[in-house]
Amino acid sequence: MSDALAFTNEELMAVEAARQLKGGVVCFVGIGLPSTAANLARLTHAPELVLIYESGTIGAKPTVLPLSIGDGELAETADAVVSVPEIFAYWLQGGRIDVGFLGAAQIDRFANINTTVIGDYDKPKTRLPGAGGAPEIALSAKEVFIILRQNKRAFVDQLDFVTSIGHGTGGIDRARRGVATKGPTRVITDLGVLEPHPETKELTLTQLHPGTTVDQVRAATGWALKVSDSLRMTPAPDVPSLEALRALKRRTAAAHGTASTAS
Amino acid sequence: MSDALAFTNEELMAVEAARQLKGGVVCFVGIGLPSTAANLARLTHAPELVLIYESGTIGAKPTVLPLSIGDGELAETADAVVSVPEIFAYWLQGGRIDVGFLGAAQIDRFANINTTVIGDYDKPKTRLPGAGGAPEIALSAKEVFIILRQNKRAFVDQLDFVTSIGHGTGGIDRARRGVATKGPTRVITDLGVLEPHPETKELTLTQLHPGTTVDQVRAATGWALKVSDSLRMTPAPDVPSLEALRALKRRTAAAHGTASTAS
Amino acid sequence: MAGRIVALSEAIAAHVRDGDSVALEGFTHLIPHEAGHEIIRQGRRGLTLIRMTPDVIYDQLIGMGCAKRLVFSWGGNPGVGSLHRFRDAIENGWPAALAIEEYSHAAMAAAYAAGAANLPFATLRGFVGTDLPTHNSNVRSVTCPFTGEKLAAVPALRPDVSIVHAQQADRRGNVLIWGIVGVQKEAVLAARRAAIVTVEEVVDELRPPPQAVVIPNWVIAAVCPAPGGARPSYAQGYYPRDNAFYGTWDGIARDRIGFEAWMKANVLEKASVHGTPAKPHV
Amino acid sequence: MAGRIVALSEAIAAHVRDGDSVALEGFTHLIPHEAGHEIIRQGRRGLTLIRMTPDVIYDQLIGMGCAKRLVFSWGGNPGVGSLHRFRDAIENGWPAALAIEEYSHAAMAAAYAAGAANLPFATLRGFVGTDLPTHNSNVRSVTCPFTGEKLAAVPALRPDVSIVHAQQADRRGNVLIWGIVGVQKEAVLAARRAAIVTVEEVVDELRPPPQAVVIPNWVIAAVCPAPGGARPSYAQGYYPRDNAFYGTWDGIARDRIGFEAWMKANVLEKASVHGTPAKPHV
Repeated sequence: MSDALAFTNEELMAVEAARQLKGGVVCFVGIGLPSTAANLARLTHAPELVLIYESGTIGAKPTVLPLSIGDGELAETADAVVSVPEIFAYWLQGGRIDVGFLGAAQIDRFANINTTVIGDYDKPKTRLPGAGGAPEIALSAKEVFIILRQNKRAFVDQLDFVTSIGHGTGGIDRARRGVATKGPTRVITDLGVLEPHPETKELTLTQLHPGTTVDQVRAATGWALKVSDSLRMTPAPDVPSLEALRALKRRTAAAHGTASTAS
Repeated sequence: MSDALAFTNEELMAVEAARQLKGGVVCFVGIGLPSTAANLARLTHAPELVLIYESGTIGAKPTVLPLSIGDGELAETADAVVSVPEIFAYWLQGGRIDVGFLGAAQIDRFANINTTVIGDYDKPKTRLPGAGGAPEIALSAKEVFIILRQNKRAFVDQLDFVTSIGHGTGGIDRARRGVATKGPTRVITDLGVLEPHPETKELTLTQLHPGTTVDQVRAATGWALKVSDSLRMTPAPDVPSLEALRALKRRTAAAHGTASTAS
Repeated sequence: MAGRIVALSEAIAAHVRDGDSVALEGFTHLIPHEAGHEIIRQGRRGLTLIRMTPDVIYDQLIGMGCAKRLVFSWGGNPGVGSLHRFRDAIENGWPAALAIEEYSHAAMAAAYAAGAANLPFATLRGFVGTDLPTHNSNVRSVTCPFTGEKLAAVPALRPDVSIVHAQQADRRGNVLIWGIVGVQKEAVLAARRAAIVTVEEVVDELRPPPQAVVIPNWVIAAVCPAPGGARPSYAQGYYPRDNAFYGTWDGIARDRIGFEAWMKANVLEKASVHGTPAKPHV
Repeated sequence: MAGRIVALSEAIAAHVRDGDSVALEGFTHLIPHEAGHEIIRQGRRGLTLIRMTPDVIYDQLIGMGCAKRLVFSWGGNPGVGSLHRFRDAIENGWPAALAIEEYSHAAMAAAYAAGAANLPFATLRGFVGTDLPTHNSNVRSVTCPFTGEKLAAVPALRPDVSIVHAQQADRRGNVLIWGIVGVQKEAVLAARRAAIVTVEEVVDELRPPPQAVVIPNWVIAAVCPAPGGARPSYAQGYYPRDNAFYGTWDGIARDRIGFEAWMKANVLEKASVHGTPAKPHV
């Protein structure tokens, strides 16, 4: 790890996720980690990135991270504000979203997601918030990026509940169900990046963050994790990105009068 | 006929139609005769009348009669302007319209309407403009008023085409088709007023304009017209209404730079 | 009667009945907190509460025992975490069992739109591969009569009463909402019996800013002045979101006794006064 | 490429092909006349023309032989009477036979909304008791999976190309429409291949007035300056409706030879110039 500018894996995760969002892409953004990464991309290499929040803001350009999906600054800086029924019908289902950017509580080897419940649905161990926009983002966005911290509670062999489909049971299952979009193409964590195998669609470690070992990633995964033959090393965050991320977090904390919980 | 202020049957028709629109009623207004009557009502006894045009203007308060269903003054004076899909889905189909006010090219004894074609559909004698908003106004407005000039070309024994349902084949036919609204409750013409019989739903002459005879009305009707036992005489237009109507037409002609064709 | 300007306490007394289905909408922005508090103060019971994003105000309604059923698509404390009263009701049945009917946002938004349009159901491309239909028999399907494609169908939402908060009404009761407009217009139009709108202020004339929503008075049963009535949510042009309170709520709601004490002091013992409603927190 | 500002002649040449389905929308207001004239000048043939209210511009397109099929819900000269070229095509097959696919306004509006939402069909309470379904096999039904109610269904409208006229675009090609907004946003979003927007002017910054519609540049293939491009229709804030011309058109269109002479002089022999398009009438 370079000492020029030390960074945390948390920061690396945000920078690496931001790197994947190219200029001009239309991104439907979940709150929290996806929103951090997407705004970082917009504030650095991808000023033309179009951010859409499910609250109905199209082309939002917040200067601080929103704490809720409907913060006032999203509307104030948007190119257009539409109703919630319209954002889901005309814009998401309408097929206009290039990248749906999701977080998750649990994920399985086929990138199916659970944000609903831990334990039994009717007698839950932990009740999570639920679906929100995710089930249809997972279907209608042309592709899906997922960002979450990697550990065995999150990366599980068997989901307690499938909230949003990834690659279903793998292989061509998604297409077999009549879904034409690509689904999850990339899972970015604080340890590395996982991508679905081209054929089996099983998530495979394709990229390792500096300072992390494959064994550490395996230990944080609830199934026997496959590792790509051509495993790459994630480049360290470039200095401008890291500085932009830290400035964004500082502005956010100052504006919200609290340490940001949204990242 | 009083000589205090002479009037034409055309004027009487407009004033009589306006009289039926009470304050606070929400009226979905067709262009032409319905629009003339509805605006006259709004400008005289019913200032609280809510006029909705299918162009998406809610609570329009034009000072001159619109020539088209989407004149600029409708938007400028409206309480709200919405899209055309919304006006039909949320406002008409939503069940918010008290009175749908329609014109017609042909009408039959059960107040079914043709505005589509004279002669055969595929080899028409005269091609008329078509349905517009009428088929669903006829279904979703709580009741329907119809206004048209009475003659044998218009009041026919058999429609060439049913564009919009009135009472169908009469009796409970409308309800039998699953339609819960009242349908046409009143047909106002330049000769009198016809109302559906409470049971058979056949249009019956219930009101005769001054200076007109029952025989004249019969001669202008393409079926054996029934006449109510309690036939009333239409009151002559009151002077303020007549003056308001003439002023409205003068303003309209001056504004549009042409004799109004919309009445 | 339509659009009549009345005190909030009157409007809730007149329109919200025990056992009703009630939707309080507002997507992060303009959440009708004060109206929710008035429902709590008036002690309504057995409500079916409908809301896309049940958050603090629904945590309060549930914790105070007003609800028997919740229809929703995302239940949490935005930016903070769980709703402890909601979880206590679901996980432990306290203070009463809470049945849930769970959708996705896309489905609920479409269901409100269908309700506003007086259709019995909404169609969407949705729910493929999720377990939600297993637990919600109201997620069904419909087949396109042209392509044969099978799509998801959900019943239209038709709350007995819908309640939203807006920035302004004019003296005739026409309502103006700007900023994030959410699903409020649809909720108002989908109401089967009555729509109630609380407002920051009543003004002589509405001057809609860009991309605002205007709702005419004749589709609204009651307009109720309630300045600050969205706090701790925000009202664009009036006051910002009280982000700190959402964090504070996490601590208050974590504990049954602390919760009840807070509600007593900050909601039950504050009467809503027409024009100067109680502020439940500062 | 999205939202690129180009000359109208270029946009039509690039996007509108023989045999396409093309929707020119604008509900009385902002009718894209100049774009229609450019299609005529470029001699497109075999078009399926889609429009809720075919009026003068479609009379011209039909009379000049561009169309083989018309999808519509009300065809007339508003406030005047018949469209003579439309009638001549339907009644006498001149200059070419014209197939028609006829709906009601409610159905077409719902079909555009379904197209924008990428649904294959639209559902409405409609068509009960009318003869329209007898002549249009695309008016079908769908059964509510909750109530068993039978409702009308029509296929979504997905034109190959949609064309609308707007008051303004900014230099990035974002579009602003105000006044009566009609079905324009839905038409743009329903386009399968390209949406073209002609505008009164390109401005540095859009300042949306109340109840305006903003369409972001990335759903638009081409933005084309066309000042006066809606005449004889109107553009709120720019120029009024030329009511007299609609009356005049009745006389021009009544007669095939007079019609052709007028089109030659006023459309064919006027080239569209980027920024200073021909005015086909004065």
